[in-house]
Amino acid sequence: MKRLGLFLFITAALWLFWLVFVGNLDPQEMLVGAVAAALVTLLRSGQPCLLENVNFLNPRRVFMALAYIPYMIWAIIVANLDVARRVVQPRLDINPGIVRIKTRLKNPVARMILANSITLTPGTLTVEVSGDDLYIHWIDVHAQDSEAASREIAAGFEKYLEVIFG
Amino acid sequence: MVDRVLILAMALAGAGMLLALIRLLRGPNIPSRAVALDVLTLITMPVMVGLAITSGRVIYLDVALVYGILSFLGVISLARYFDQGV
Amino acid sequence: MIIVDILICLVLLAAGVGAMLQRNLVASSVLVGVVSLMVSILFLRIGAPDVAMTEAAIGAGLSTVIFLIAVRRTEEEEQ
Amino acid sequence: MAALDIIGALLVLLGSLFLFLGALGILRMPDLYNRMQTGTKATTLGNMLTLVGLGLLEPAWLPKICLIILFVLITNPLSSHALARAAHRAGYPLAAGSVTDALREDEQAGGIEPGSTACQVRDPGSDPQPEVAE
Repeated sequence: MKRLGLFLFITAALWLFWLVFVGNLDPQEMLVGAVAAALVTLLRSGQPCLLENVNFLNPRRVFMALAYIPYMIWAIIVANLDVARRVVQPRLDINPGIVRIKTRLKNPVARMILANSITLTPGTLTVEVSGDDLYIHWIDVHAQDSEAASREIAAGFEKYLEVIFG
Repeated sequence: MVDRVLILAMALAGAGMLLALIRLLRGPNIPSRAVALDVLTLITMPVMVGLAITSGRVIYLDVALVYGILSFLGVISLARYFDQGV
Repeated sequence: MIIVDILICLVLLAAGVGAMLQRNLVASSVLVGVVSLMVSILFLRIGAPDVAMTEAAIGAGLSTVIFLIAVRRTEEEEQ
Repeated sequence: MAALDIIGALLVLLGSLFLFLGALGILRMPDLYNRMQTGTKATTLGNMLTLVGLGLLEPAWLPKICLIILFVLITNPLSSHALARAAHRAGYPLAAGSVTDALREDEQAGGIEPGSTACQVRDPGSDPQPEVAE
């Protein structure tokens, strides 16, 4: 049952991609796209899938996953304005350094999304991942302590990702 | 009116390209040049889409799409060049 | 529109001259990638989207990788 | 329709301003990692704003433009993280005014595995200038 759900999810995602690429809603194109998407999903169904042990049917998780997108966009905009302010100032107001933060997330997909979110918000950049530790290059270090830095950089994202990936 | 704004925006992006190229020519080490290449590709995509809008042909969008898929290949291969050889 | 063309041609010329004068081979191959990127924009400007697509895929994506592999192999050979 | 056009044009202008600022940032910043911060991330927002604005000018093309934005959002952190990791492993130092480098300290303390030894950069900090063999 679970495998069938995963199969349908991946097929639907691939089919959606096909439709956007093709750009029209001709029934012939839609049929060919559905067949191609199902074939691709079947061909790779033997291999392990990253999404395998994630349950998306819980409505609370779906809600949090949808709420994560505007939160992410807001974080990107705020951080960008901050970095743009630093760039245009006549004297460079930067205070860079690499700090270590700890993450509570266990799921590998959740960790990947956390690292990519940290990289995508300007001002912080994931340099290395090792075990539970993430090494972050921070353009304005105001907390060298690992705990405080974790709270400041990662806590906002972790609050969402913990619920989404349980 | 909208056309003029588009041209102004594209000229601004082109000036950004010139600045990134200065870093690419001067850049003291190769990772800096790779960052400049990344910035150049990121600036190029909106310029391509802007050209598609001003000319009004939807096929121009596919060029930007293909470029968006393939653009990170160059930067990734530069990173692998440092890490363990291509 | 002519401003955009002039800016793109300036970037193209500077990148091409830089690729010739540059001593470092890796930096030079990156500059060649920039040249083919600008050429693909110019192809779009003169109305040849298919050529532009090929140029963007091959020139900016693939040829940088092949140049880097070649540089790496020659370095190994020299050492 | 006119309102949509005006909003789109404003977004395009704002986005191209961010693109310009990102390029200015990589020119001004002192070291590689800071350049990565301002360069690739500020241009990501510029890219998104410009593409959304262009999509508002031509609403029929919005799905394809959203696809381009999705690709940029997926590939950009990947490539900049790979570049930062490789550069740090190859031994490129942080700028002089940096506060702390926890990763370098932990590497030297033996806490995590040191950088790969397959690639020795001859002179970190500036390009190795090869002798010309004519």
